[in-house]
Amino acid sequence: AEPLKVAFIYVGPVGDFGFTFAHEQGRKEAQAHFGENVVTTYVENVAEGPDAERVLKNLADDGNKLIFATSFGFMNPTVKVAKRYPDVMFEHCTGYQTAANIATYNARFYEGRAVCGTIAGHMSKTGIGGYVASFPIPEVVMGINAFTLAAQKVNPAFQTKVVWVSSWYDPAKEADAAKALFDQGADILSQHTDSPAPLQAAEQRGLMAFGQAWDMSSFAPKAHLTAIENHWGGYYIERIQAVIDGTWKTGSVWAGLKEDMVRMAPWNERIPPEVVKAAEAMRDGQADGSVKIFSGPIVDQNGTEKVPLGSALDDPTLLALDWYVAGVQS
Amino acid sequence: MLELERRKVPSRTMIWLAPVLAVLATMVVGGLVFSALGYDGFAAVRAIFIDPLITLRKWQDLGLKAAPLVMIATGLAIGFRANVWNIGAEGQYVVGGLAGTGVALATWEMTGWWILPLMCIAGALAGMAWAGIPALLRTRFNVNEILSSLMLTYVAVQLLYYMVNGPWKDPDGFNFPQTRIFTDAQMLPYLSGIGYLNVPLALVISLVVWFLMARTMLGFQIRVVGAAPMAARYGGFSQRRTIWLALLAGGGLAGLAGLFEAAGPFGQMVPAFPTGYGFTAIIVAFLGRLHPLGILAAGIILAVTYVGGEASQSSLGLPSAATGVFQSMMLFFLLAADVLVGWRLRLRRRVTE
Amino acid sequence: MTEAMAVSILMTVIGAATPLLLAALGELVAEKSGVLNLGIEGMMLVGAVTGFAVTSSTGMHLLGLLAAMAAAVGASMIFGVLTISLASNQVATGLALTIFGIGLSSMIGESFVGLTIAPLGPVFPAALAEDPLLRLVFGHSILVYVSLVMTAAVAWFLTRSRGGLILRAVGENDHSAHSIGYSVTTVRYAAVAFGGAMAGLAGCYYSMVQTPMWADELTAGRGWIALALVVFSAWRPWRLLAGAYLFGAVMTFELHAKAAGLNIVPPEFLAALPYLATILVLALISSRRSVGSAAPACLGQPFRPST
Amino acid sequence: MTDASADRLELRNVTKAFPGVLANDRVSFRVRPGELHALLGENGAGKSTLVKMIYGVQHPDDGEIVVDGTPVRIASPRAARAMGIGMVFQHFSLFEPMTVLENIALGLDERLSASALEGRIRAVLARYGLSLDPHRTVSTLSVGERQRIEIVRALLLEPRLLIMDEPTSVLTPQEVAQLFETLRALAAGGCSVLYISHKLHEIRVLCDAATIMRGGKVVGTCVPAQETPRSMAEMMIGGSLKDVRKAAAKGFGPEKLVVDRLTLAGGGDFDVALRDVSFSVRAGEILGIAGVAGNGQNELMLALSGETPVANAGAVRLDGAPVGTLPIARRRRRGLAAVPEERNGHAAVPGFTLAENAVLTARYRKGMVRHGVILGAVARGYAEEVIARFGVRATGPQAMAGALSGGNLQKFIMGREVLQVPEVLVVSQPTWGVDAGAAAAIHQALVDLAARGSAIVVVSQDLDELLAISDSLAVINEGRLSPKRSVGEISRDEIGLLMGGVHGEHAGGENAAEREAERA
Ligand SMILES: Nc1ncnc2c1ncn2[C@@H]1O[C@H](COP(=O)(O)OP(=O)(O)OP(=O)(O)O)[C@@H](O)[C@H]1O
Ligand SMILES: Nc1ncnc2c1ncn2[C@@H]1O[C@H](COP(=O)(O)OP(=O)(O)OP(=O)(O)O)[C@@H](O)[C@H]1O
Ligand SMILES: [Mg+2]
Ligand SMILES: [Mg+2]
Repeated sequence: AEPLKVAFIYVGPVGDFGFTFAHEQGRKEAQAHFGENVVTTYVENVAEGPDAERVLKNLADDGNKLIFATSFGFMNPTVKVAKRYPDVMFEHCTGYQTAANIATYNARFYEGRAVCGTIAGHMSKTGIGGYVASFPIPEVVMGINAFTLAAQKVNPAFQTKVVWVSSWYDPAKEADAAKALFDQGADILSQHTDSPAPLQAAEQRGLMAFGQAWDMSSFAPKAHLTAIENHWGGYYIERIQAVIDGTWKTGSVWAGLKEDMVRMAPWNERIPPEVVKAAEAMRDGQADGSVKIFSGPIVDQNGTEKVPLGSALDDPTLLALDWYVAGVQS
Repeated sequence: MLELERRKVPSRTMIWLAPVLAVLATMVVGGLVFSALGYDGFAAVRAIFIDPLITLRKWQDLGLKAAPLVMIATGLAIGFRANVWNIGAEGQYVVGGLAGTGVALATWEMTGWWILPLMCIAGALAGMAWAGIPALLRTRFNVNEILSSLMLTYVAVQLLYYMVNGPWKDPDGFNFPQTRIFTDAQMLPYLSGIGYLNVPLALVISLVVWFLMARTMLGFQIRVVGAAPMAARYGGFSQRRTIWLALLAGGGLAGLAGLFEAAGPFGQMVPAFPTGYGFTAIIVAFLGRLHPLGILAAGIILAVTYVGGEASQSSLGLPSAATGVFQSMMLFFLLAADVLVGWRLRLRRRVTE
Repeated sequence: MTEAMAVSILMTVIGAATPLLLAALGELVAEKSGVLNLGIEGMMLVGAVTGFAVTSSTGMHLLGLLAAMAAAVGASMIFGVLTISLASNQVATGLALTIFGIGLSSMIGESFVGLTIAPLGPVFPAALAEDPLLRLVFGHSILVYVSLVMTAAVAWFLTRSRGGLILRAVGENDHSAHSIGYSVTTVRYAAVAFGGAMAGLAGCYYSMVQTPMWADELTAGRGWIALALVVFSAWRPWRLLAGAYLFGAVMTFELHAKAAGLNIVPPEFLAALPYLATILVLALISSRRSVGSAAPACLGQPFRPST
Repeated sequence: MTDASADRLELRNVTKAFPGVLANDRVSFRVRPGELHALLGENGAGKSTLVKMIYGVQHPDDGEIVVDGTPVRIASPRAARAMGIGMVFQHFSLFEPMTVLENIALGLDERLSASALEGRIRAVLARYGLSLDPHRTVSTLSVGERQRIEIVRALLLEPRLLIMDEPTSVLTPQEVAQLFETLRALAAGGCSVLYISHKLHEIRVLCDAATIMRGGKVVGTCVPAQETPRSMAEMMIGGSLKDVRKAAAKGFGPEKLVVDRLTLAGGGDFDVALRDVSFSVRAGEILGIAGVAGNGQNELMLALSGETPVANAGAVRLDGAPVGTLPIARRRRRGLAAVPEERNGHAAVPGFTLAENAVLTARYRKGMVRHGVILGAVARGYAEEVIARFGVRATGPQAMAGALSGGNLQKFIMGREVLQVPEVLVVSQPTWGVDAGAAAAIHQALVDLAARGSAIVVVSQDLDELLAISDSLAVINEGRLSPKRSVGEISRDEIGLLMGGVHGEHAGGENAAEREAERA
């Protein structure tokens, strides 16, 4: 039989070693899994907007039966194109609009952030964590909050200082932002931007940091404590198989540690065993559902109680999060 | 030895032939270079330069991509003709789109034929206002417009981020930084088989600007100021006014192009709105040798390379950077071939040695 | 604020300023000879990727720096042949060079993504730089010292040396320089090549010192700021130094203000601040003294001698 | 090595072609040591091209250059200087923002310290009785001073052959006299001088021998002292020269242009503005304004034409109406036309066709624009008319202005203004660098225009020109205009003194004092 054609469109270059890179690893994993039965292709550096719409349309025209659109900004183009190609299946990453032939998928990165927060709470001497952030979208806000909440469980006085660099990718600025955070007392760094530059800054200062989207330890062997890895390969294999089997259905997947869509990179040797234990407890607790990081009581920056004791934030609220927990300085 | 020799009068043939030579040279040299790099170079050339043109269903894509480029480049060329170097069209494009969005959000849930025209006016005026800052700085404070217009581009982008993250964030959008989707009354009409209305409009604008530049006092004034500023003053044309005119024309068209994109293909305002059209349009303007009709052709050529470049990624595994390399190579060759307009190659023997 | 913290902030400022200074010094010399090269960003990227690739392959930083300069000079020569020998429009050619540099560096760098090298560290032994204040003097990479020495060298060259006199003459009145026997073409090629070499070094600052890695568009638009600095400095090397450090300070201030939680203004405004500041300073400088007289008279003009 | 009896310079069949022009066609002649040798010829005859080859700026296609009896190849100006050849260019080769010292250093191949160089400069200045401040910036210097830089630059080389390409077109009679003394002193010391000028009476008093060129060829030689300017001019053009025909003086009409206490604050480095300039011109009158370049002529031209309107409307009146504040286009519509001295890039756009250049100034009076649209046919028609009536040598109205020779372009520009029959015409340097034939045609056109009742102001540094065509004369110096005098009443000497800043009752500022000191 004709091999099934599957396409991916990426917002960045496959060489960003961050978000797009992780998707590309997923694609390669799927390709290796299916071998000759499936042909996967990708288009990188696609601008969100009309360019994405055109690329999606052309990929559909070229006979691709399943198309993964891997950036939030591809949402509206995907919706438009999907209307015109009812027999092509679309998978949109990080969005919220579905249709008969559009499914959405996303990872609970915040679960990983909570693991990082646990480590930070233990390891930080100053009790100040730095956070190099891109844009205040719910995804990023969620991560900052999860990180802070987890750290505060260890060290209630823990503070997170955030620098917005207004870019997903500007290595020099990310590095300088990291240095500014260190200068203001942070000794451990988390980032929600795509380059390894903040890690390198931490390495040069002899401080600590967490990697983003992929194991970045090669850039900072000492500073890199762990990283939140985005592991898309399993999902891609599953969905491609569903198309082959004719069982593909729309839906919304928001998977995390449990489904192995989020993984923690190997622990750095410098993390003491008891901290590793705490981190693993946080990781495994979230995976089996016994730990929910967004459970009350949660107080926001202004002192207002947002989540009372005994309840937790539900997914719809999380996905539209726009406030910070107490202890975040943004 | 081979020498360049100035022609008494610029060659009319070469004016048309040089771009053709440049494109051909790009195909040949590009093919060779990419083959040497281990890609299938000539298949790449075919995919990038030829396939989009001979694939009927891709014509609409070309129009979509070419229309904003042509509009912006046409406006910029007016300025370049007057020696006014507005390289901040990207910023003017962004604020044009923003102003139109502002009108769209203010007229939310209203209907009426007047909404879209109002958005267009707002877009053009905003682009003009943004370009008016370099004009003011240049005429009042003697600030180089290359730098001021460029710096303002970064400012415009931050303004966009601020608006979509703050006041204009879609209340039903899960806090994602984007505005509401425009209603039908706020959208550019879609002509089936052609594309959004901006495609035919870009064509009309080219023709109008061509007429203005070639046949009217307005165009004459701009050309004189660019060619000989002293003669312009002597002819009774104010340089100051021309600088304003040139920047406003460029800004207005870029702003309008921005609005057309917002109210057309985008249908809303998003952080990814700045797509680099404002910078690519500079290349288009030069490739079209600052002539509105040439720009029309150049806009299509650039659109071809974009569309072809995307296709070659999935078909040949060429990296997206290849498109930029091909485009710049084409411009290099054009600039080199341009010499032949004013100069001729001739074999010259040295008698006294 | 502790002494250590102040020093650390100053180090960040120096780090932000150095590549700008390097690139802008090269552009200043090119402009003094009458050539406006808008391709700084492209040359920086070519330099950055070459420096990283060579260092990564050979492990020798010095070789990386030299290769980066050579590669950026090569890129600048494309510009040189077009604008100097073929008298093409300098604005268009410079922009094309930037686009070319972005594309080319991305292609060269493809196989180096994800790798890292040992950063090009301080030249002086760490023992010398233990004390914070001494660190401010002895704690930098070679490129910082190069940028300072080059500022002095360029200042000396332009005002005191015969070569500088000729260079300025060529930028001021190419036809006269030609008719009294100087080769405008040679001088301009040399100036453009110098601009390329300096841009190459500036690019290395990013790929080998600041963030020892390669990633697409690593310089993220810094070349344009270097260009603005040249005008800002009114073509004077020491003023350029001041401008670069001022600019580095503004950029660092932005980040510190955010890290300190200074959120009275939206972050987007702070991000736009360096650009607004540039415009403001340009306006002040340009209007006070007529930049018209400071700018080399032939800047941007093509020249063709008649033989 | 050098043969004492040999010619200092000999050219043998030197040939140089440019596309479409044979600029030098087998040119041969000799210059003896210590000889003041003139090179004469119409515009475009090939004089500049020839001397540029001798100085190594350009290279001959064929033929031989022999210096001191040895055939040489002069690869570059540096090589020429090494052979003792110095040159002062037709167009200054100076660098405005640099000092005199730096400018001179650039022209020397030796490396000297600044102080050593300054010493040498002062020595040369003293030896030839010239004055120049080595530390001034060129942009602050007058034209005469600028030229002195070039001369000093050449003299410092102790040249054995000095080439001067049209050096006197911008000097006062007194400065010319001083230059001649310098040149004679040089010649007495054995230096040969190759001297190019269109001012034939100067050649007569200065030069020992002359070579005459036409169309790139040598067409004759003569001993200038034995010729008249007219006879030399006729040899140059190869025909007989027409005199300017002036109609018998009839009375003038009413006052057309009145300038009333026009004062302009000085801007820029060289602080010569206009101070209380007043004069009037009547219908049919030609007023000549003499003066050394840089004494306010440019400002006066701009203020009269309206290129830079003045604050006081009444300072310039046209037919009684105040027009001082009106911009140039409005003044032109009222019948005031002007021609600036620089033709390329000021009076005309080199890259435009002649028809487009007609639109530049004639669009309203000749109805070339309707509703903002240019009527191409009308513009071409007018350009054709100008070409025909003024004998402009051009391929037609679609020819590029830049492709015309300087003289022909000047004729086109004058024709463009004259055929609009302006009420008042203000022209600056109408025949600068234009050869005798074209100059005569332009002079005739001005005289004829006046005869038809227009008032004309001619600003010129060429006294002969002013004396030939003007009815009355005034002299401008440091922004002040002397009272207007009838041409018959004023002597050359008087004019020369006024140009030098001696007003009788007032001794002028620093510059004038300086100039007087030099004369003493
Ligand atoms: N650089 C050039 N390239 C091509 N043609 C030229 C160039 N310079 C001059 N010409 C041509 O040579 C002819 C004479 O030009 P030029 O300006 O030297 O005139 P000229 O006879 O010396 O007159 P004038 O002394 O009045 O300026 C013109 O036909 C012009 O087209
Ligand atoms: N670089 C050039 N390219 C083409 N033609 C040239 C060039 N230089 C001079 N010519 C042409 O060669 C001829 C001789 O010019 P040249 O300048 O030597 O004349 P000239 O006798 O010095 O005239 P003038 O009295 O105007 O100074 C002219 O026709 C001129 O147009
Ligand atoms: Mg001439
Ligand atoms: Mg000449």
